[in-house]
Amino acid sequence: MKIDARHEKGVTILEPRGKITIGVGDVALRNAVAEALTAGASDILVNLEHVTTIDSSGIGELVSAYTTVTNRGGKLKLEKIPPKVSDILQITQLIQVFEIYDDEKEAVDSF
Amino acid sequence: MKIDARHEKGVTILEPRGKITIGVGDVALRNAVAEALTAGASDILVNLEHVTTIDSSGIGELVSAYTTVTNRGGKLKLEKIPPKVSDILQITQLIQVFEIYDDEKEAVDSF
Amino acid sequence: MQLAGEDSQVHLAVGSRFEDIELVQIVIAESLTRLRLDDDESEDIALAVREAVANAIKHGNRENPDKRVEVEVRLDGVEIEIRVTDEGRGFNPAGIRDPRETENLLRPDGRGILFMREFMDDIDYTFLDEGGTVVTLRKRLVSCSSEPTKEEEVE
Amino acid sequence: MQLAGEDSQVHLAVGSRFEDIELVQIVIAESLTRLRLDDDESEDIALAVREAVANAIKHGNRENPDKRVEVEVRLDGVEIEIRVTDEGRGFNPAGIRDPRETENLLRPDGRGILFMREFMDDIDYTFLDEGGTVVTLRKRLVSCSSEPTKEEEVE
Ligand SMILES: Nc1ncnc2c1ncn2[C@@H]1O[C@H](COP(=O)(O)OP(=O)(O)O)[C@@H](O)[C@H]1O
Ligand SMILES: Nc1ncnc2c1ncn2[C@@H]1O[C@H](COP(=O)(O)OP(=O)(O)O)[C@@H](O)[C@H]1O
Repeated sequence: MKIDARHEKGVTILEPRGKITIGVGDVALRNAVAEALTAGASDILVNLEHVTTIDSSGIGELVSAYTTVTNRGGKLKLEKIPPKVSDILQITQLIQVFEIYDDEKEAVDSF
Repeated sequence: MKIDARHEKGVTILEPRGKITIGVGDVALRNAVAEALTAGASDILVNLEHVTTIDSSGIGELVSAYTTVTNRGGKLKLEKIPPKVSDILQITQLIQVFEIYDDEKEAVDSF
Repeated sequence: MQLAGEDSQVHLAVGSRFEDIELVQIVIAESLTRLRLDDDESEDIALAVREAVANAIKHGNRENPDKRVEVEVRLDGVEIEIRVTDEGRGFNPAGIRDPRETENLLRPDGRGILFMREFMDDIDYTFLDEGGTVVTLRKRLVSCSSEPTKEEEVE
Repeated sequence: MQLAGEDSQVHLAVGSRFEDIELVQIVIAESLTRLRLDDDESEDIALAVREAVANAIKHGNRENPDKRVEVEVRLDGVEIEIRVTDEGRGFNPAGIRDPRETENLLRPDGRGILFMREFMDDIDYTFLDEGGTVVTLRKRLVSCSSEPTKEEEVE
């Protein structure tokens, strides 16, 4: 699990790669979000394009990140979710919670 | 396990790839040698360059092939043996049995 | 309906560290490879097993590395059954809250059992008298044919 | 000399088909990955286990797929011990001929135990009263340090 961060018009884009799963990827995601917040980010876009597996712990970390960012007055949105992640967001009904984009420009402009 | 066969100056060169191990690769090697003999080959050079693993069954098949070819008046030699195969031929003292070459031209000319 | 040639049982016991989940995943993946399931079906099974083993480690064995998690995989031509056993004190499945209820949506946890239910046909909990929880996951296999096709036989 | 953080035990039981050897190999490889052994050391161990499991399937269980082969892997910071158990009737290890003798050199078989001996530090046979052969393979690990280096800790 490796998470790249880049910036686009004031939005911090986090790009996890590989597995966001219990014990490894979930912690990495938490740390990446915490780091972004410490660096002053308030608008965060998580690109899930390169995520191969996500489990309930990984989904839990996404939810926690969402809550943390929202409570601080920022926004956390998702982009480019693979079909399996989409299924999981449907199943968990988190599809109602997250704003999700396919197009990055559109996503960035929405903040 | 996949075995290519080619011909060079009357010598049949067999090139197993992958594992020559019990239940799969050993059978493939036996079949490839049998096919070469049926096709009239008498001089066979086995290129071990692309063999990743060989176990005692695989070594056993090499020995059987050697015996079969020799009994029919042909020759079976080896070329390009990886370090691990070399260790194993030392350990088993089969290094005394097989003629082994690094250079293919030299190997082919030796028949 | 069991075809002798396809029957297979694998039993694996590991410690209770999260890295042990990866070992289980690898064994599951290798076992499923033989069945030639489509990727989607294999992924679903692997994910359900991941959740079951994570719960066994986290809630059952409370991450005590000396406690064991056992995983049994039974395959026949038509169904896969995976049993995951821990050494914990169990819980009341009826007491589990639905993570899809509005008031639970923003909780970070509580979705593992939902995943198992959704990705398998059937899940079932048993609590052992001597202590320990067994969760049994079952799935009928649609994409794997129980008999090889002509083409495969030739191969 | 056991370091708690490095202790690990894995137990695997499979059927008696040659393809089950690959499952064992995958579990061994994954277990060894955690130890960061050098490739050569890992290959040696994997090859010895391959021979032990092949013998269990071939000679012990006579390829009866309903008979089980059990593989136990015990790791501590300094040694790996692998035990392979079959359900067969055993044999007399003292009666095994040396495959390196001139008269045996051209035999196609009889080299598995030699491989185990050469690639491990120590191998040992036990025959169970209730039937079954256990071969225990041991190797002291040289390339893996039992404590992470400074650099690894930082990672
Ligand atoms: N093997 C188990 N042993 C004990 N309790 C368990 C076990 N599996 C699940 N539970 C209980 O069920 C609850 C819900 O589990 P789950 O849906 O997987 O979500 P989570 O693990 O995120 O809490 C857990 O919080 C735990 O209390
Ligand atoms: N697990 C076992 N159960 C019964 N007999 C065994 C077992 N392992 C080895 N043997 C006996 O020892 C002999 C030598 O084994 P080995 O050196 O591995 O060579 P190979 O398997 O090629 O014969 C075998 O032929 C068999 O008679």
